[in-house]
Order: sequence, then C-alpha cells, then structure tokens
Amino acid sequence: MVSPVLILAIGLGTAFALGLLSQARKSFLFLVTLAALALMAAISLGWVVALATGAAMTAEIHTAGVAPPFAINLRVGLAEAALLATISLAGLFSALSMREPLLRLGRGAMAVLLVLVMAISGLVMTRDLFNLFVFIELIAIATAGVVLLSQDQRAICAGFKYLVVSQIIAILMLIGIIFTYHATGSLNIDDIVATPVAFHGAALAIFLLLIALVVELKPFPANGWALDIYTSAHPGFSALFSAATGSAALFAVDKVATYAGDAWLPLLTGIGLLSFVGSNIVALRQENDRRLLGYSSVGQLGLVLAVIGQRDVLGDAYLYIAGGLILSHAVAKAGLFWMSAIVRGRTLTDWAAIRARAPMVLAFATFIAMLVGLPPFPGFYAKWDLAQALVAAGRLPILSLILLGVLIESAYLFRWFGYAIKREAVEKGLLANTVDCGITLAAVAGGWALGWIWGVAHGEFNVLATLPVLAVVAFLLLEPLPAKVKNVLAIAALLGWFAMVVGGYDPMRLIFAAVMIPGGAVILIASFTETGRRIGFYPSAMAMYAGLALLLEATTFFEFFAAWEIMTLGSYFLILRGRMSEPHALSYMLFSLGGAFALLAGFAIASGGVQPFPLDQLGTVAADLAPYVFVLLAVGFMTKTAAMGLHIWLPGAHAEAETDVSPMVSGILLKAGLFGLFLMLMQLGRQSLWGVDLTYVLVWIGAISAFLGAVLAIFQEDAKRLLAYSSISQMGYALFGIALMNHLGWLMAMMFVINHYVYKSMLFLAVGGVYKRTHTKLMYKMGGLITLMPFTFVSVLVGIIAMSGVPPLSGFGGRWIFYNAIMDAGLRLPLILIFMAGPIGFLYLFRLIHTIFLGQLKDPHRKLKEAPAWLVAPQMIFVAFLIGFAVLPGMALQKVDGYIGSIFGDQPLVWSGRAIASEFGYWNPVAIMVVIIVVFVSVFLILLAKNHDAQKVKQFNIVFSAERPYRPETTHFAWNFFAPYRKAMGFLETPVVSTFWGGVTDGINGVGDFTRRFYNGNGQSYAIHVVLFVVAVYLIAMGGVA
Amino acid sequence: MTFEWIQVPYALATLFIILNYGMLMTAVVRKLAARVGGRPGIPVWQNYIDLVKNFALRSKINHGVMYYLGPVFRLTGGIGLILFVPTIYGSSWAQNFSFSGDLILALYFIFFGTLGMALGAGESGHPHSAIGVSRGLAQVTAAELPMALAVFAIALQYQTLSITGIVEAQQGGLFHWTLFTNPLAVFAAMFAYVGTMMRSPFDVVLAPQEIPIGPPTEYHSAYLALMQTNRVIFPIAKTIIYMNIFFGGATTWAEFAVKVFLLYMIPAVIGVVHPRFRVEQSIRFFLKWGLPVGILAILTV
Amino acid sequence: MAQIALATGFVLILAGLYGALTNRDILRMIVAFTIADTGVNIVLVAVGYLPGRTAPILDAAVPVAEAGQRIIDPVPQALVLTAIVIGLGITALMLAYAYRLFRLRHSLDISTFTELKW
Amino acid sequence: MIRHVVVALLVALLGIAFWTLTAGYLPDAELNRTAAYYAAHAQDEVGAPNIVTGIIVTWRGLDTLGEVTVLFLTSAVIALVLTQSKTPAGATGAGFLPSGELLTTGTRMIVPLIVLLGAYVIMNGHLTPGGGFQGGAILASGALLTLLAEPTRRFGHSVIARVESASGLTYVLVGLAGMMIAGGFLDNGILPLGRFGAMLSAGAIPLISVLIGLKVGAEFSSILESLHETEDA
Repeated sequence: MVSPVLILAIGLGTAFALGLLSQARKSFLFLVTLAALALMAAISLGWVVALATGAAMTAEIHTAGVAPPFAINLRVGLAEAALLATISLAGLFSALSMREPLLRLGRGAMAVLLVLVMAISGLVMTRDLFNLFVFIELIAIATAGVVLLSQDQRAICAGFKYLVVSQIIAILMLIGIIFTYHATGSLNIDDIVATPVAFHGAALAIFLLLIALVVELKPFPANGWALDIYTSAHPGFSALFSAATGSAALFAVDKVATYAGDAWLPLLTGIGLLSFVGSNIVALRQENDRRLLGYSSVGQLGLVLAVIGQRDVLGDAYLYIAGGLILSHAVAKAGLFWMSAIVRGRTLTDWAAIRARAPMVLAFATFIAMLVGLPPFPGFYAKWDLAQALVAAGRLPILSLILLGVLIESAYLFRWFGYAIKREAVEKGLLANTVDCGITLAAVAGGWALGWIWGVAHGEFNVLATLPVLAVVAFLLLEPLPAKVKNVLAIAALLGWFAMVVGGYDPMRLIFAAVMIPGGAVILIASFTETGRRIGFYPSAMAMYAGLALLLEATTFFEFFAAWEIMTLGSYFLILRGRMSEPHALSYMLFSLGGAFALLAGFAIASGGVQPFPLDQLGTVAADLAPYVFVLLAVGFMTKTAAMGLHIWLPGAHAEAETDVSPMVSGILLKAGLFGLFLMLMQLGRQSLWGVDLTYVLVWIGAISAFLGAVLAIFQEDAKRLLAYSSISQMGYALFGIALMNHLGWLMAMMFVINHYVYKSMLFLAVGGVYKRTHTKLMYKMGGLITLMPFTFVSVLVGIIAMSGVPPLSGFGGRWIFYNAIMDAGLRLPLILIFMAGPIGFLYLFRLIHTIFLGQLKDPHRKLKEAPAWLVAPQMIFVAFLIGFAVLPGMALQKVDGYIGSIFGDQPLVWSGRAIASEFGYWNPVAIMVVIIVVFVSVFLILLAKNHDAQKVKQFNIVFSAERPYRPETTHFAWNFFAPYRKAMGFLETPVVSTFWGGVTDGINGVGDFTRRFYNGNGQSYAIHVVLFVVAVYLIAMGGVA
Repeated sequence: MTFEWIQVPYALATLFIILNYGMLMTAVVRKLAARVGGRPGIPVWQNYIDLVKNFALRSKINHGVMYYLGPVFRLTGGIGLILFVPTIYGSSWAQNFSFSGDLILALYFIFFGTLGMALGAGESGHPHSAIGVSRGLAQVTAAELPMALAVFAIALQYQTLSITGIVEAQQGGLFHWTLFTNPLAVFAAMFAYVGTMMRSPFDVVLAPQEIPIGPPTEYHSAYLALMQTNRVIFPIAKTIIYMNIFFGGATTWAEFAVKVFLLYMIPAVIGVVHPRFRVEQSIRFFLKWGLPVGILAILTV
Repeated sequence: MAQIALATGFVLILAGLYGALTNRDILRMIVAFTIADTGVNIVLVAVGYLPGRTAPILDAAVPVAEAGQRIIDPVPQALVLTAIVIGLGITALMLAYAYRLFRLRHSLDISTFTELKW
Repeated sequence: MIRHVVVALLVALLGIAFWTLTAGYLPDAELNRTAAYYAAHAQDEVGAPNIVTGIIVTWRGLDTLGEVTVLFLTSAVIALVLTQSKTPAGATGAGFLPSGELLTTGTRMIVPLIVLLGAYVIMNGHLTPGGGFQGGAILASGALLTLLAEPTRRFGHSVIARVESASGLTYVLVGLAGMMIAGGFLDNGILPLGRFGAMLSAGAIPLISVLIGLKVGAEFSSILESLHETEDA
C-alpha cells in the first residue's frame, strides 16, 4: 500500500506541474488532470478495500518525522478511506463533466480543480485543527475559482456571495481555534480529546469552531449563498460541491464533535433537523432543477448532521448509518447534477426530455430511491438502523421529525420524477452525449454497488442477494428484448418461484402466495397484448412481485419492511406508467411512504432496538408499548388497503393505471395490507388505548370504508374509478372481518382475499378491454356493447354477480360467513353500515354492466371488435375459477379454516361432504348451484318452446316518448345514473378527506413559499443571515448551558 | 337434511299450490282495491286469462340474449326463493330444498331475479327500463336496510340463522311469535316489507312502466307470461319469509293462506290510502324512520 | 496587556463585520473584511503573548537551554503567518470578483446582484 | 436603516461573546507543552534557531504547503476571473502618461536592491526573523514597483508561471523525499542538519525557504500582473 499522503502530493504536484506543460496542448493537459484524479481515486479505493478486508490497519501518517501532537498528522481509517474514494471519484467524474470549460480555460482551471479535490481530501485526513482551517480556506478559494467555470454570468455573483460568507466563517473559526489552543495547549484533535480543559472560555471557543464548521454545511436558513452556487455553477462542480465538499465538511464537524464532547450533540441535532425539514419544505415550491438539488443537498447534509448529533446513542452502528446516508447522498446528488448537464432546460418539467433514453430514466429512479432511502440502497439500511437506535434510546420525536423530512423530500423528488416520465418533452430538450451519460451511469453503478456493500455489511438481510430482487435486476438487463419474450420469462419466473416456495407455507400464507404469485402470472397473460419492448414495465412489475414474494418469505421485521418498500417502489413505477397518472402516482407514493414510516416506527418500538427481531415474536412486545405498536402498524397497513381517510390515492392510482396494471395493483397489491394486518393481529391480538379497544376502531374504519367506498362508487362516471372505489369498499369488508377477531371473521377476510382478487382483476381487465376498443373510460359514452364484446360481457356479468354476493356464485359464500361471523362478535352498530353497503354495492355494479353493455349502442362503436384474445383469456380463467370456487369453496378454504382454528382454538365450521354448517346456519353450495341451474334451465326451456321463433329486431325498434328514437345518445340512460340517490345521499360525497389532505399539502407548500422569500438574493443579507444564525444558536446554546 | 328424489315432486306440489294461491290472491287484492275506489274491478280469474293469452301470443320479438334471458332470471329468482324456504313448518313434504342454505341464502337470492330482470330490460335499449331500474335499486338499498337489521336482531335473539329453527322457536302460542317477543325488529322489518312490495307510496319504481310504452310492452308474449308468473309467486315467496321469521310460520296450508293474505294486505291497504313518494323521498323516509327502528332492534336484543 | 491586545483585536473584528454588513458598496465591504482580518490576526498574536518574554529566536540572547523560560509561544506566530497569507489570498480574490461584477453591471452595489433568489 | 440597527444589534451580541473570551482570558505563565516541546527541540530536530520558521517549514509544514497553495490558487483563480474580462489588447495602458525619467531610473536602481534584500530574508529565514514568505513578498514588491513605474510594461507570463510551477513541484517533491529517506512527508531531515546557526544548516529548511520565496514572489507578481492588466483604458 502506498501512503495516502500521496493523494495530496499527487493532486498538488500535478496542479503545479501543469504550469510547466505547454498551455496549447489542452487535451494533453486534461488527460494529465484526469490521470492524476484517477490515481488519487485508485489509491483511496485501494485503501478502502484493504481496510474493509482487514488487510491493512488504520494508517497514521506523521509529517515532518515527528509524532503528533507536535507535528501535523493525518489519519486514514475506513471512514476516511471511503470518503476519500468518494471525493476523488467525484472529482474525476466531475472533471469529465466539466471537460468543456476546463478545456476552454486551460491549465489554470484544471489546477484549481485538482487543488480543490486535494484540499477536500486533506480536510478528511487531517487531525490538526489549524490544518483543518487551511484546507477549508483552500476549498473556499478553489470553489470561488471553479464556480467561474460556469457559462452562467450569475455564477459570478454567487461566487462573491460565497466569498463573503467564507470570510465570516474564517473569522469565527480562527478565533475558535486559537482559544482552543490556548485552553488545551494543543492543536491536535486526538490530543485535545485526551487533555482536560481548564480555561472556562473553552466552551465558547469550541462553540465558535463548531458553528463555523456548521455554517460551512450551509444550514437552513443561513444558506442563500450556497443555493446560488448550486443554481448557477457548472453542474459538474455542483456535484463536487454537494457530494465531496459537503461530505468532507460533515466529517470535519464529526471530528470536532468528538473532542467537543457529548454536551454539544443536542445542538447539532437541532440544527440538523431544522435544516433537514426546513430546506425540504422550502424546496417544495422550487421549479429550477439545480436549485432544487441544492435545497435537497442542504437537507441531506442536515440529516447527517442530526445523525452526528445522535452519535451518543448510535454506538457501533454510527459509522454504518452516517456512512450510508452520506454515501447515498453523495452518489445520488452527484449523479443528478451530472445528469442535469444533459438536460437543456432548467425547469423541472424540462426533465421530460430524459424519457427518450431508458438508461437515464433508470438512473433518475436510482438516484431518487437513494435519496429517499429506499431499498436496496444504503440509505435504506441506514434509515432502518437509525430508527431502531433512536427508538431504543427513547428519542421518538427526533425520529418523527426525520421521517417527516424524508416524506417532504420524497414529495418533491417523486413529483419531479413524475414530471420526467409524464410531462410533454420539448423538442431537442436533451443535450445527450456519451460522456455525461457515461458518468451518470457510473454513479448508478456506484449506487447499486454501495447497496450491495451495505446489504452485506448489514448482516441480517441483503436485499440484493435475494432471488426475487436478482430477478428484477435481470429484467433490467433484459430490457432490450421484445415485450412478449419478457412476458414469457416473467410468467415463468413467477410460477417457478411459487413452485419453489409453495411447500413451506402455512395455509394462510399459501392463499396469499397463490393470489400474489401465480395470480400475478394469470394477469400477466393479458400483457401479451402489448407489442414492442415496453421499456420499464417488466422491471417495475417484477419489483412489485419481488416485494410481495419477499413479504411472504419475511421472518424478521427488517425483512418484512424491506420487502414492503420494494413492493411500494415497484408498484409506484407501475402506476406511473398510466397515461394520466402523474398526480395519482405521486399521492400513492406519498401515502405509501407515510404508511411505511408508520411501520418503521412501529417495528422499532416493538423491537426496542433488538436486531434481528423475528416477526413471530411481535406478540412479546411489552404490554405498555403494544397499543402504540398496534396503532402505528395498523395505520401503515391500512394505508395500503386504502381505508377511509387514507384512501384518496387509490381511485386515481388504480383508475389511471394501464389496462394490465390496474388488476395487479388492485387485485394483488391491496392484499399486502391485509396480509400485514393478519400478521399483526395474530401476534398482538386485541389492544386497548385509553380504554378503547383498538380492534373496535378497526371494525369501525372497516365499516365506514365499506359503506363510503360503495357510496362514492355509485356516483362515478368513469368505469375504472368506479371499480377503484369499489376496491375501497371491498377492502373495508375485509378489514372489518379481520378486526372482528374471531374465527369466522378471519375466514371471511380470507375469502375476500381470494374473491376480490378474482373478480376485481377480471373486471379491470374487462373494462380495460373495453377501453382499448372505445378509447374512453366514461361509461355514458358507451352502451350496447353486449353483442360486440360478448366474452367481456360474460366476465363482467359473472364478476358482478360474484361481487354482489348473489347466489350461486362465490361472493355469497363470503356473505354467509360474514353473517355467521357477526353473530359471534357482539358488535352491533358498525354492522348498520356494512348492511347498507351491500345493496349499495349492487347499485354501482348494475350501473357498470348496464351503461357499458346494455342500452343503446353508439354510432362510433358499431364496428368494434371483441377485446384482444390475450385480455379475454385470463378473464375466462377467472370465470371458470369463480364458478368452480362457488361450488367447491372447500378446496381453498377448508385448510385455512383449520389453520385459523389452530389460532383461535375453535372450529365453528363443520365441513361434511360438500356442505358446510356453522353453529347458526348451514350452506350447501352444490345444492344451491344445482337447484338454480335446474330451475333456470326449466324455465328457459319453457320460454324457448314458446319463443324460439322470436323475431330479432333492430336497435331502435322501440317506442319512446311516443316516437321511435334515432339517436343513441339521447336514448341511452346512463349519465348521473342514480340521480335520486344523489339527491338523497349526495352529502356523503362531500370530499372531506380530500379537502383535509389538500389543506395539509397546501399548508406545507404555503409555508415553503413564504419561507423562501427569505432568500432575497442579496449577498449582504445572506451574510447577515449567517451572523444572525450564529448569534441565535449562540443564545440558544448558552441558554442551554445556563 | 339431505337430498332425496322424492323431494322433487314434493317441491313441485308446493310450487303448484303457491302459484294458484298467488294467482287468486293478487286478483282478490286488486279487486278489493278497486272496490275501495268505487270501481267493479277484475274478475278473480283474470290472472289465468292473462297468462294463457300471453303464452298464446304469436307476435314476438327479441332484442338480444340478455333480453331473452331476463324473464328467465326473473322467474328463476321467484321459484328458487320458494324452493330455498320451507313453506309449512312440520310438514314432511313442504320443506322444499331448504337444506341448501339458511336465511342468508334466501335474503341474498332475492336479488337474483331483480338483477336478471334489470339486465334483460336494459338490453331492450329502452330508457324507461333503465330509469325504472335506477329508481328501484336506489330505493331498495334504503328499504332493505331495516330488514337486514331486523333479521340480524332475530338471528341474535334465536341464536340461529336457520329458518326452520326460527319458526320452531316461535311455536307454542301467539305470544311466542317474534311479533311479540321482539316487536321492534318486526316493526323495522315491516318498513322493508311495505317498501319492497311495489305498492304505493313506494311504487314510483313502476312509474315508467305505467306510461304505456315501458318494459311491460317491450316484454310481451311468453316473456310477459313468465314475468306475470313471477309477479304472483314472488310476493308470496317474500311474504313466506316474513311469515316464517316474524309471525310464527305456518303449520298448515290454511294457516299459511290466512297469514299470507293478511300480511299481503298490509302494503295493499297502505297503498290505497297513500300517494306516491319520489325516490329520494322514500330513501329519506327509510333512513329517517326505518333505520332508527332497526338500530333500536339490534341494540335491544 | 494581553487583554488590551485582545480587546483591540475584537473591536476591529466587530467594526469590520459591522462595516461589511452595512455597506452596500462591494469595495467597502472588502475593506471592512480586511479590517476584521487584521483584528483576527491581532487576536491570534495576542494569545501567544507571555508577559516578560522575548521573541522565539535562539540566538546569543536566548541560549537553547533557557529557551523554555525565555521565549513567548511561537505557535500563534506561525499560525498568524498562515492566516495573513490566507486573508490576503481571499482579499485579492474578492477584489478580482469585484472587478468582474463591476464589468457586468457597472455598479458596485451588492443589492443589485440579486438575480438568483428564492 | 433597519438593516443598520439589526446589524448593530447582532454585532453587539457577538461582542458579548467576544467579551466573555477577553474577560476570562489569562495569559499563560509558562509555555504550554506544545510550545515547550518546540523550544526544547528546535536544535536537535530542525536545527533552526528561528523557532517560528522551524514550525512553519517543518513541524507545520503541511500548513505551509497549503498556504503556498492558497497563493497559487489565488493567482490561478484571479487569472481565470480576469481573463474573461480583459481589456482588448490594443487598448492596453493607452490611458497612462509615460512615467518620467527620474522614476524609471530610480526604479531600475532600487529593484535590484529589493531583490537582493528579498534573497537575504529568504536565505536567513531559519536564523533571523524572515523566511520564504516574507522574502517572497519583498521580491514581489519589486515587481510592483516596476509595474507602477512603467504601466505599459508586461512581464513574461510564462516565465512567472514556470517559476511558480517549478518551485511548487519541487516543494512537493522535497516533501515526498522526506517520506522516502527521512521520517515523513516534509521532514527537513533529508539534508544534514549541519551546524546550528550556520547559513547552510537546518536540513532542507533553507531549500524550502528558497522554494517558498520563489513561489510566493512569483505568485504575488502574477496576481499583481493580472490585476494590473485589468486597468481600463
């Protein structure tokens, strides 16, 4: 191993040496610069590997041949090495990104860049306070220099503002350093730690030093100067500024915090949280991409600062957590800045141009997932461990603030991603070139590699090493194949996985697995209709399925949570594919993340920081905590099942999704929430909070969802929205059943799991097929399609009979179990809502079939054909299944019934032959079916005998209002179909919940918009902000000390 | 209870009795209503004449498959409902196929015919049929609610969902009837009974048919015959359920005849003295009056 | 003695900061910062001062053996040299920027350079 | 006006913090251990009678390297800042009156002396007050005088740049040599310490001083030159 000091020597030496080379041969100079940076990167990477594998010990480098504290010394441990590698790689790629201005301005600019990278590296390595100052000043001056590389004239103003603030920082820092020296007689950080401090001004000295370093982190709100740099500098430099300078400055704070002592940590936490939450709120209203990234950088640095402030409780995990967050931030932010070089326009919507290049979309998605902390990236592992540690230390408020900040951050990041995927792309919006794309992809590769490393280091569970996630990666690589080939592979993958795992599951998991995995395969049959390559669909879909597969496999909290997040991410990308789904996908993502954070907190409280915590030990949580765990987990799961109040994402998300996506996210994805609820209630059982039985609350929520979901469904004009609201209602039933906490309630919920999957998938596919032909989802624009699309009609008919619970189809079984369940429950009032929801469900279902398939055929539709065979095929499978399941419900339910019996210790149902009896009643599905068929056939034969020769008449062979109609539009009664109902019950349609959530988001946005006026652009004001910030923190800190 | 072949002729016999009883009784009720209005009314065998005439009609048209099947669904619903409910308590042969399912089956099977009919009428393309369906469905959601609550209340009361079980529990005298043991539930259920018998004030659903161009004219010949058949047996089937669970059931055909007639008269009487509600008015009515009674019923069990 | 030097240094710093934060003219701001820098340097040197001692140069007056008792702290002196150079570097840089800004807008009023905001 | 009041208030609050520092300040009675170590080992470790130079060049050599780099950066950045807004070539210096004979001659006489003094200060940095920075600054003052006396005069940019680069590179190499053959990066022990107090003693300190002197002189000159060239016509 070569000495790490060579990193400094190479940087500096090359910078000096450039002056000796010919100014004219710019390409050569540039190559030399790149080579130097590459060499620096190679050395630091070598150290990373050596330190991580234990091949080398932490390097202590003495200068001047004298041991510290008398001479400056440097240190390279694993953390330093990792940062050095990040810095030098960022430097290398940024140099590539800045190739044009570097070549234009020549060796001076290259030298400045080299010195900048060298200085940032020095800042990481040095253990001497004053040396730290020197490196910071070098960074400041080099920054002022590199900012000038931007073609943007505003960069000059930005550079000047930056210098003004640097002056203030320098003044504070020097005073801090000299008085620290006076107090301790040493400038060496490790030496200071070891020395007892006598001088009572030392606290103030430490404060000045710390605050100077903190200001260097651009804390909100004293950071207008930094934002201007992000906005106007060359993106290559901004990448460096955010990724390298920011990380190194954080590391400097960490070093100083070590000797300053734990008393200062709360202050750092406070500043960090303020910065994180504040700048994210301000960022909400930002439309300039680079400035947005600036806000996000400030926020991320604040987050890590808060983590530094929590180091006292993080213990051994500190490096893992802080490192995970810093590296995620560095890679993602650098990647995004580099990417911004290929986008011509500067508003967020201009990023729609990247859509033309699939790898860039992948890159964008990767970076955003990294920033938000989604699996499989390091931030995810860090977030998990952080939550565990914070909760274990009883610092729940801090965790809540952090999660709030992440949520707000994800709001604007995912909104931005939505713009990129959905907005109109301007002509020539892309300045695509190989180099910029290349370095962006390098960052992507880095991100995935880090994800792998963090997964390995986590020890418990490496997301990327699981077969389902590997399959997702494989599908990413298979993207160039045609869609049909990928579809075959996807179906094979799902079935293969199911065959592999099916043996080990208990009956309940088996039902869920069957619905999620082979169930997904059946829906995928419909995807054969798609031609071309269908870029993006398969990785997203497989990510969702991977999440679901892992969810069923999960044995610990962490595995469960990881699976949950993967599923969420995959489904978000799927939903976003819909034509008009941009806002809905966003709200889906935000609600899902919010729900996931509730899960995170709930799991953390439950485990009390013990890791790994087995999922089946959830029941052992302390009795006083259990209700809170219950609430948090329930909220998390109910977000997924779209219980009333948390449902507003669902209608849009499901309705606007693609034809084959809607059944996936509706028929399959919603079951994940039910699965979670089952797991939770199985372990926690009934819990009371403030004297209220929480399962009663769930029962009420279920009943209200079932009722209001149905009411809202009948007022929809859009067929898919109608089905979406119907899902809310159906999930309400299932939630109701689970929350009854008795055997039959659970059995009913399981029945809903199966039934809802089948008929909702079927109906979505059917409506999707109609949409494919008619190009509209508005039901009143259709009508009379029965003869043109008979198969689709049959599937809708069977679907609505099944869903409404009319015998003889399988929905009736659910109702029958439901009645038996409530006989046991001892609950009365919520039932009223459920009773009412039943017939209301009938209303919207009738509307669905009537307005689409019956009534008057419209002129533009006269030549329509049946839906594509690939869409009809899975529907027919579902029809067959529904009929089979109606006759033989035992084939799926009997085992589950036994399993649930083993949980509750009772066996209320008696399965004798094909008949089922309970304590209260009985049900013989075969007999029902036979009686109905026999009667039906008999009556039909009578009619046929008389009317077999009935004359087929034409469409308008009716008389209406004393004339024969000729326009289908005026004759088809479809729009506002249940007008009387609206008159009577329309008040239930008041969008209370949407108004509430709208108010919340508007409020936060308003705060952001108001706050950002603070950044008035005046460099002097920014300087005043900095001083104000320092003084305010001083007063608070001293108040805290006093 | 299990299936034996002898149950088939037994069930057919029950069906035959009910059909004829229904034919006559509905005619009688119409005649009574006419007399109240000072008109002579129809002869009591009028239903038979109509039936025969309709079956014999030779002019018949067809709007499509669902149109064709609509009456089949409708009548299947009526017949099935009778077959799933035991008619006479204690009779060895009038139990029909009630082993197939309990009260819940009966309650949900009511919708079978409604659904089929609605679909058939829908395919005719006539807007009035759609309007009628829309109104009917809207009204029934509110009207059925007290019934559902009442059923739940008495299921709790008797701790069974089996119709036979409920009837059994009411044996042993007038005051064992649900009517007296749980008057609230019965009161609530009667809201639903009156509300779903297609009589005034809750018969606005039929209004589009009254203009002489509605679904009944679209449905003609044997279609109409099937519907008419259903029209006489379906109210009886429904009344049987009410009789069984609220009014002690019937142990003989005579008791059956009397109870059904009296029950059937309730909506008829209410109907002749009340004007029509609009749909939203009837919805509000059921929510305002029927629902609270139903809630009281389940809360006081 | 040391306190006086310290106080002088601090007063210069405060005066410099006040000037830098109130003057809109960029050149005046730069001058104000140099004043503040000077103050910092004075503070640095003052901290190294020990009463009654001499400069840290080992010559005839200060034999090596007695050095520990005779000289003042050399470290702040070394530091201040670095600080001065750095201050000079930044000042020069700011002047260059000021020149560029003036060329941009023909104004040296900092409140006119506010295109970047919010 | 509000701005003034707010700033005054802020500065006053900051003043309170500084006052705490001043009021609580007690000068040390003895050298602290770092300083004591330097005093005790100036002779045997660095061999420089001027302890400050010893600290600057050796013990805190990395700072000094950084410091040199600061100047290097400044000159490079200023060149960058100003190249983008140089006055057009033809207009250079056209607005100046020619300097008088007296001034020109005086300058020619004094500049060599200045250079000599600079060289002296540099070379004796380890013995007496002075050193590379101070000497370098003196050298640059010579350049300044030249520029002031003859506004139209141009230095050879490439010469300055080469001196600057070569001395910087050598400095780094000397530092690396310390790592190779002595105790560590920037160890002055790569050359023999020699006789304490002699001109050629203290190991590499004189060499480094020369390099610093050259570099600082070149950098200052370069900065001055760049600033000078911005003069508007």
